[in-house]
Amino acid sequence: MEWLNTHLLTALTFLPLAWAVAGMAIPGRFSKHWTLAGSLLLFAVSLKLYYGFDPHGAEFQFAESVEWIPGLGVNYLIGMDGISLWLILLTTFLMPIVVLSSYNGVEDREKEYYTLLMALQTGMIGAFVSLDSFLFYVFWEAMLIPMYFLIGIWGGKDRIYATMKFFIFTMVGSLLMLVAIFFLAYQHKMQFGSFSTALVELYKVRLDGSGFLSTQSLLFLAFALAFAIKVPLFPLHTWLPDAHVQAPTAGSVILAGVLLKMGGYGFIRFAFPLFPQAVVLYQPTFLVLGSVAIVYGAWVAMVQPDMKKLVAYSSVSHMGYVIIGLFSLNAIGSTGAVYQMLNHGISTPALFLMVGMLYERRHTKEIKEYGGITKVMPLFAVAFMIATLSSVALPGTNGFIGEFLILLGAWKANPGLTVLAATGVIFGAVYMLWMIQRVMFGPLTNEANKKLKDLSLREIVVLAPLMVAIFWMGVAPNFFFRKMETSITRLVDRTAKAGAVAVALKGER
Amino acid sequence: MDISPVGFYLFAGVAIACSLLVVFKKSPVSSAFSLILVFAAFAGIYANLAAHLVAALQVLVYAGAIMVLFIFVIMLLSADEPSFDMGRSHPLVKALVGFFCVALFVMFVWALKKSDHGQVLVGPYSVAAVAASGGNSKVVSQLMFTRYILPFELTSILLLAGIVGAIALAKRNLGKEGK
Amino acid sequence: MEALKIVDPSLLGLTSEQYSSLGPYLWVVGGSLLAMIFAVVPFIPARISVVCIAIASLIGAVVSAAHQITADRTDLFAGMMVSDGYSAFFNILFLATAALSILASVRYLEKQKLEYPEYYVLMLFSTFGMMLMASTLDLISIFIALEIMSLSAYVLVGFRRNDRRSNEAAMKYFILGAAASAILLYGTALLYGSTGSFLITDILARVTTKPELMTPAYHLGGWLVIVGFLFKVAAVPFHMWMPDVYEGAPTPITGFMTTGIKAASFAAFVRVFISLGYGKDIEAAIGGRLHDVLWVIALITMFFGNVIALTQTNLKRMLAYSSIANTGYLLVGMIAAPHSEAGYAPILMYLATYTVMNLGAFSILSVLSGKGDTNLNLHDLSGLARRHPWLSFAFAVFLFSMAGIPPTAGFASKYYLFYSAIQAGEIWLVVLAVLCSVIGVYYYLRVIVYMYMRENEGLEKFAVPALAAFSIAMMVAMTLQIGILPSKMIAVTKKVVAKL
Amino acid sequence: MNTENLVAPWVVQSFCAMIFFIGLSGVLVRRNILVILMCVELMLNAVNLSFVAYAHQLQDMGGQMAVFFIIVVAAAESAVGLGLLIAMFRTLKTVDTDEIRLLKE
Amino acid sequence: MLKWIPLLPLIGFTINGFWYALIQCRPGAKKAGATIPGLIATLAIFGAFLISVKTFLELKGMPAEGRFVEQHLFNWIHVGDLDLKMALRVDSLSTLFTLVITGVGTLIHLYSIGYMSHDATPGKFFAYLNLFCFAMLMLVMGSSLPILFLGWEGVGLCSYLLIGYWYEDLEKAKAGKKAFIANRVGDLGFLLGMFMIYTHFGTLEFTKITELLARGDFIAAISPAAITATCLLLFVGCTGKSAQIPLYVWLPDAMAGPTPVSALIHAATMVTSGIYLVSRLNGLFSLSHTAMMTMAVIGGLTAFFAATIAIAQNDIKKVLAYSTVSQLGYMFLACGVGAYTAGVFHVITHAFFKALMFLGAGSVIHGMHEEQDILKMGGLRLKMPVTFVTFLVGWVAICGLPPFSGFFSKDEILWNAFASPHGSKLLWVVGAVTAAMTAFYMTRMFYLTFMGKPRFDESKMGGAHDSHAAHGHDDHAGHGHADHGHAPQGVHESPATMTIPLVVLAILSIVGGFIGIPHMSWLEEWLEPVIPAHDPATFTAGHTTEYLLMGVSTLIAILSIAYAWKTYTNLKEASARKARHAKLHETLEHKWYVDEAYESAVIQPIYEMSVKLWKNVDVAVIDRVVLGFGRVSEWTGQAARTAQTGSIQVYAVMILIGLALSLGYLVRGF
Repeated sequence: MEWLNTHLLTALTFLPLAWAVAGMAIPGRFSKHWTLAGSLLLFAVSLKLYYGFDPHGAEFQFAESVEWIPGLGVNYLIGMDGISLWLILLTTFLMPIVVLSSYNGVEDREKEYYTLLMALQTGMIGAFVSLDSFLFYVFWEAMLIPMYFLIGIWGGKDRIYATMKFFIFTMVGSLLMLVAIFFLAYQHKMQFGSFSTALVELYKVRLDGSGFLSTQSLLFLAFALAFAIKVPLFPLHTWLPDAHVQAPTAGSVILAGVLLKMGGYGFIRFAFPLFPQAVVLYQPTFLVLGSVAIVYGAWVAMVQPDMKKLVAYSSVSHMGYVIIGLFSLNAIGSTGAVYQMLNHGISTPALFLMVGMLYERRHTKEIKEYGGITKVMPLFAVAFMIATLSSVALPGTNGFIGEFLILLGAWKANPGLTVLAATGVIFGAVYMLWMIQRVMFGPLTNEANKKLKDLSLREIVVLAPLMVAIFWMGVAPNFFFRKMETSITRLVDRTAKAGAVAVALKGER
Repeated sequence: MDISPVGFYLFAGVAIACSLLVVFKKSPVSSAFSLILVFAAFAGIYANLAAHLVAALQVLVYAGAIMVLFIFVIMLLSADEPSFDMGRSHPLVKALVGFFCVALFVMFVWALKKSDHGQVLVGPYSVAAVAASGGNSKVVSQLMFTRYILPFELTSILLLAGIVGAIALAKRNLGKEGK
Repeated sequence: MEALKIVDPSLLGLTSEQYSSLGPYLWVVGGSLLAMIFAVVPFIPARISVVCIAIASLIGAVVSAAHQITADRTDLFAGMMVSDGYSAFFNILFLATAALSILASVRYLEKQKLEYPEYYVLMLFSTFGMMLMASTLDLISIFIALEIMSLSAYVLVGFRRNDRRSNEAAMKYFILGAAASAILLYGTALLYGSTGSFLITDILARVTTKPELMTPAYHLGGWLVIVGFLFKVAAVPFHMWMPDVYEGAPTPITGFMTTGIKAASFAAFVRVFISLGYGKDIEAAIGGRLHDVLWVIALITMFFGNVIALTQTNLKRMLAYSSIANTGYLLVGMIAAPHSEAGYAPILMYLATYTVMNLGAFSILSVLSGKGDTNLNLHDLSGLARRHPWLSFAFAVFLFSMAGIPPTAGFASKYYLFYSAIQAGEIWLVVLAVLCSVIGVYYYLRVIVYMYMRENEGLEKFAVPALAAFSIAMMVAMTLQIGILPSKMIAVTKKVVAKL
Repeated sequence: MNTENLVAPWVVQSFCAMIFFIGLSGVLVRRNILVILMCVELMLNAVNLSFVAYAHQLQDMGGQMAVFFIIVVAAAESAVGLGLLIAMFRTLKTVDTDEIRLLKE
Repeated sequence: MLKWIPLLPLIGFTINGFWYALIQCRPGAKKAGATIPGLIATLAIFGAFLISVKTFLELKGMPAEGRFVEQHLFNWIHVGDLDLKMALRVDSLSTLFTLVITGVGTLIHLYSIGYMSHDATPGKFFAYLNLFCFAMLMLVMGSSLPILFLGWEGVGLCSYLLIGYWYEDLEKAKAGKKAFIANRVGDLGFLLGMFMIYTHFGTLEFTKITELLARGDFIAAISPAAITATCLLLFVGCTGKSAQIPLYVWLPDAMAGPTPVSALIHAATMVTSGIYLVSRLNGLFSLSHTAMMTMAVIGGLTAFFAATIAIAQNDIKKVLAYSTVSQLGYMFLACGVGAYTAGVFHVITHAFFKALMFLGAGSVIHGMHEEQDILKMGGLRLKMPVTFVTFLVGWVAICGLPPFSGFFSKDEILWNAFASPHGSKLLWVVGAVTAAMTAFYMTRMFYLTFMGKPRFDESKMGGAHDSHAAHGHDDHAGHGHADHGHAPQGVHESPATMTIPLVVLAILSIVGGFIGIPHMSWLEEWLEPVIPAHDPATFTAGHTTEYLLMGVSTLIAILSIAYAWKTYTNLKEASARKARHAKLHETLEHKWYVDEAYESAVIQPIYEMSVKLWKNVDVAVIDRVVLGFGRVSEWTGQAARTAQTGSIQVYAVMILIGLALSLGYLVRGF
């Protein structure tokens, strides 16, 4: 047990993988229970992380450092701060729900399915804890493989096109990031004599950030491309709807719940502190892209015939908020952005789970197939309504806190754009309520819908924690802010100050 | 550097003519015979350059052994019907080959001419010294078994491999075929 | 003129320590000779005895080669041959390749009705040729070693005598190989003419002391030698022969060729390239033009290798083009090596991991290929995962490794290579290389798609031979081990290259 | 010894280059594999001559040693080459390179 | 003690909510009656009422300037320099509103027990009703703008849920959606207004804002344009919530909800939140004259415009809806001219008589078995005496006849419109004309419903009426009380639980006016700390004109009542006149085609735009570019692949060319 205290993060990262490998020996029928137990155990362990983390302590806590590849100056350096704490908790919180939700959703090759889910978890947690950019890249890529198989094998009709597109899209971005990491390590050698890809070391590297195409800006763009694809930011988002529509329920829940946060996390952990001047230089561009993403995502979501695609485009819109929050470069905006990432990680999975439940009953995701199912599934309707309210950012739910802070932060940065972004509030209501009206309300016309059963106990247990989280995060956000605020402000202020100073210098030069 | 010009230009002329014949003659047999003439011309030049052992080897091994093998194979495969197949090759291929071979040749000649700058390096084995220490063959054989022992041993392995390979390919029935 | 004192007594005998350093070569040659003898012994079935002798000799050679890595450098045969870390590293690589190829081909030959002992003898000869290429320092000896390797390879490619495709492949390989060897030889002649010696160490010494030796003829000779090697490793303008030969040859031989012969050619290429004197400042070599030409060749090799592979449905041809693409990445390493701190170590590491990956893939293909080695197409693989989960898992690991996805060796070595290339300032080349490798990711993953995500109307069920399964499992373990803990391999390659 | 009418070394080398390129063009143009093999021999001979000429110019025996080994290699090569040719002839009944186009694209 | 006022309805909501969700809607559950959930809900709101009365009395005892009670609940959001506390604050203004909300709310809850007795899921209805009260109380008792916003959107949600309560009828669901989205458009303005305040004032707490407003130097620092922009943005929020000109379209459709909902939400409480906001920040608004002027003009216009439509409506609830829009217009007119007290006064009186009339209409509809078209009613004074009398009081109050509350509040507004420094004569004229029209259409409705001969056939109605086809207007097919089909009993007076609230509200409508009699109004003196009273010196006219105007407005009311009474005595003559100017009547009936205009001007283009965006940008441009790379590499692959012809010649030539080109390039470097 003593080892567990000192190496908590390593245990947290590799426990799921070990658990999955151990699960190999179990016959297929029991693997789902085994995986559920594993994910619950992991959640318990991650709670230990919450209590151990002291927001006012060192910048990175539970840090561990082991030499991995001395030749390249890469070492196994992991640690966590306020931001990664909550993202890890989100991952371990969602996983049991995902496993429980795919209990009777998956029939063939169950063992591989659950092994891949646990491997995916290792990849995700690893990415959130790694403080060495090379290690981050390794987990970032390793995460793709399980998701690739999850979508590819258990996906919908043309799953192969979707999964290939998903893989190649992310791969292109991340490879350029890797080149940028190497260049940074090389600069570190030039300036400090030794190779190192550790994040804290790379902070010290001074790069010429004068123009739009200066080295620092190019490096920033390489990082930003990788994270923008992952967010997904407006022009690079077309992989998301395909991936979501074809992915199995569990796949799209994890994809929406955690994988999209990787982009945002990447920005605030890597891109901001490493390239402050470039961030300040490119702030207006990303604010514009974020606002456009919000409106564009909402408008296109409105006209989607397929429920999953609608929710997918709503993710594009929500993550647009995260981008403007991050790029407002002030404490309120960034904290709102990180909080919005958590909200999105609660409300969108809830929506996907419910669409999945409908799919399990009627094997179709087309909106026109449904209508007036509140009569036969009232409890489902209540749950769906709560998830919609959270996604529409009604005060009292978690969505409002995130969006309110983001818009407030963005208003300080650029009032004009914030008006455009704020219209997202309206369009968000339009597409969600229109979908609810066509699916939930209205007369019960379709014969098949008459026989639909309401939520089973298992399904209630799946949705309950999410519903509670929606209200808890809406009413008592301070519980969450307390732990993450110091980390965010530390990162964002450093970026804003360094960036502003440089820009000012350039200005008067 | 005393190559008697007369001897050299004579043999060179013969060699060039015959090698052109090798390429442009219709039937392979005539190509083979013109090749033997080329080898003979080369042997002459070698002798002119005081490399007597090599000249002898040229005649014995090249002209004697390898060309005999060629003619034997030509007869074996009765591949001698006068199919002047060069005609059938694609005109573009011929044009390209012609152009690029000439271009490369010009480049080579330019480079060789440019780098012909007299005696920068001179080794000990001048013609006179070689004659003094017992003639070309003696010197070559002594060197063969002292300094160049490694290539010598390797060629033995090479020939062994060649033999095994040739048998494996050409022997009519290699053990029980498909047992 | 008094008689020249030619006979130098020190050259005649071999000290005991020189003998031990010749250990690996003697094992292999002894093994091949013994194999030939046992091939004709009447009572013992040649099939078993020859294989056992071959494997035994390879293992003996590996053991003795392992000592060499740590032993310091010993010169043999008047400097013509050297036994240092570099040659020991490559010897182990070639011996491992030969051993694993033999393991893969035992059951294969039985299936294809080709059980002639000559197969293993020629394999040993070819390995011997490779080992020499890595350790000789004299241009003529390199040429002879090259010929030993190639002759055996020509015969092995044409080993299925009554199959038109195999003959055609062998003939194509022979003719173009012969022409390329002639070009290499002519380059050697020009180098000899300019510097007066065959020993690459002497050439380097003389060229560095008297730079005016670098006459146009010298550069011409140097470039012809480089072209000779570029042909052997199938860089793009000189690559045309490779896909046809790979498709025609028996699958284990293709595996043997794509790993062994490419590694041997690169081993010799590196030694010669250093000795040509261009290494010091590659940008300024031949008026700065050599760097540009190599840059362009590396780029088109990567690009066309990946792009054509995209269109292939025949697995062997696809892997051939992927091998061309990998040559492209290695050429990037070659360009970057002179100026990067890690030097040629990344190339060695890349060759090692490349060998493991490809050998594994080809062993699986030999297991998969049916009677008469019908050309193996993508849709033959569909649904393989359902019937052979472990085999398809192994194949998936190799494919992910070739695509350069993190937890595998392919990733570690490819990005160690790009890492050192960036240090050498070749940033834009690395960016282009990375984009080409994305194309690569597509067609590697397409195979996985067929295996895992398509319904299974592919090959019918077949037994996976034990020997092949063992070798594949070992290679999978190596791929993952190097992928996860590459530091040991990097350290070895760095130590080996330091004394180059 | 009148030096001026001696043969300049680059002339000899150019002669070798010419023979070499004639051999090379022969390999490229001719379709009969036998003739191709002969042309390869021709190329190797050109290289031999270049070696001997340089040996003579440098007063060094290395060149001649090299020629000796090259002749051996040429012999082994043609042995294997003709072996391949026979094996091919047995199945394809032709020596024309145009017939062997089975493996393409 | 303060926190119990909103907390009680919340508890009511949770009890009813969970009871409904977990028990009633399980598949096999038996149908729950309306009384138990009704009682729980009513008790909850009644408790809140008692506490707010206690608070009111407590405040009365306090000195004028310290007249507020605060209670800090917990720290809501603490990020960077933003520190929001979840705190309740009741001062003289908000206590009035709490009293109105809880008071009228209790009456309406009581009324709903009867009204919803035949409904299938009463638990859900009462849960939503309580949730609404909680949100409304939070709105008025919040100590800072975000908490107000919390209540603001909360009531928006409840109105959405309650309007679409009978969700099986698609029209009703659509009306709910329309309401929510219209509110959301307004909320956007409100949100941006809040940001402006935060950036300029650095805080969102009301107390701090009023302090800063008092400091002259601080105000001078902020540019007037910024202040006007903030006020206008906040006003956009109000138009959304209180249904003013651009965003009023949702209120008439909101009549799709059950009548008590219309009464509580769309008459008494929610729609008045706009006025509460404006009067709470009256300091800010009075700083910018242009904002005040726009508010006044829009208020006036809405009043006049809604009145014209009300005249042509035949559905009893639609008439009342448009009259509410018109009265709200009046209130904003009052605030626009600086008479916030008058606005609040009118809110209170309006709450009484409009709730009364809605409940009256509800009992008429209930009695007439879901019949809502006044043309098919008539002569109900005999059948439903109590409803008749109480409705009479409401009618008289709204027309503004002297002793009733409507007269005092409306007159106060007209007087201020006429005489206040911000007001103008034109505004008074508009107000007066609208008053005339109000009297006309109210009399028309009253007469057609209660007076004259009954125009319906009693026998057809009764038990079987739930199966009659959905004719014309929306009906309540949803809440079938099929199980206990009773014998066809004709039009009947509503049960006691429904009539008692009517009587109470009638009394309040009569008495309500006396709290704000001009020149000695208790209300003005009570709201002094929150809304500084006008010093009469700035008025443009003296007392005499005030009384004169009072007389004029009463006269107008009487004349238009008489005129309406005369026209509608004989229906044939009324329909003849209607035929004469049919086209005008027809447009009025179709609400000036505003809905159709919105549909074609805003909703349709956005829909087509998004289809185009999706099809062209997403599918055509981005995807094609992305797949383009794939296709280009595929194409080059094919091209390069065909170069592999298989013949040795070509391969050898390629080597030659490679060699030649490279040497050609290198030679120059030798």
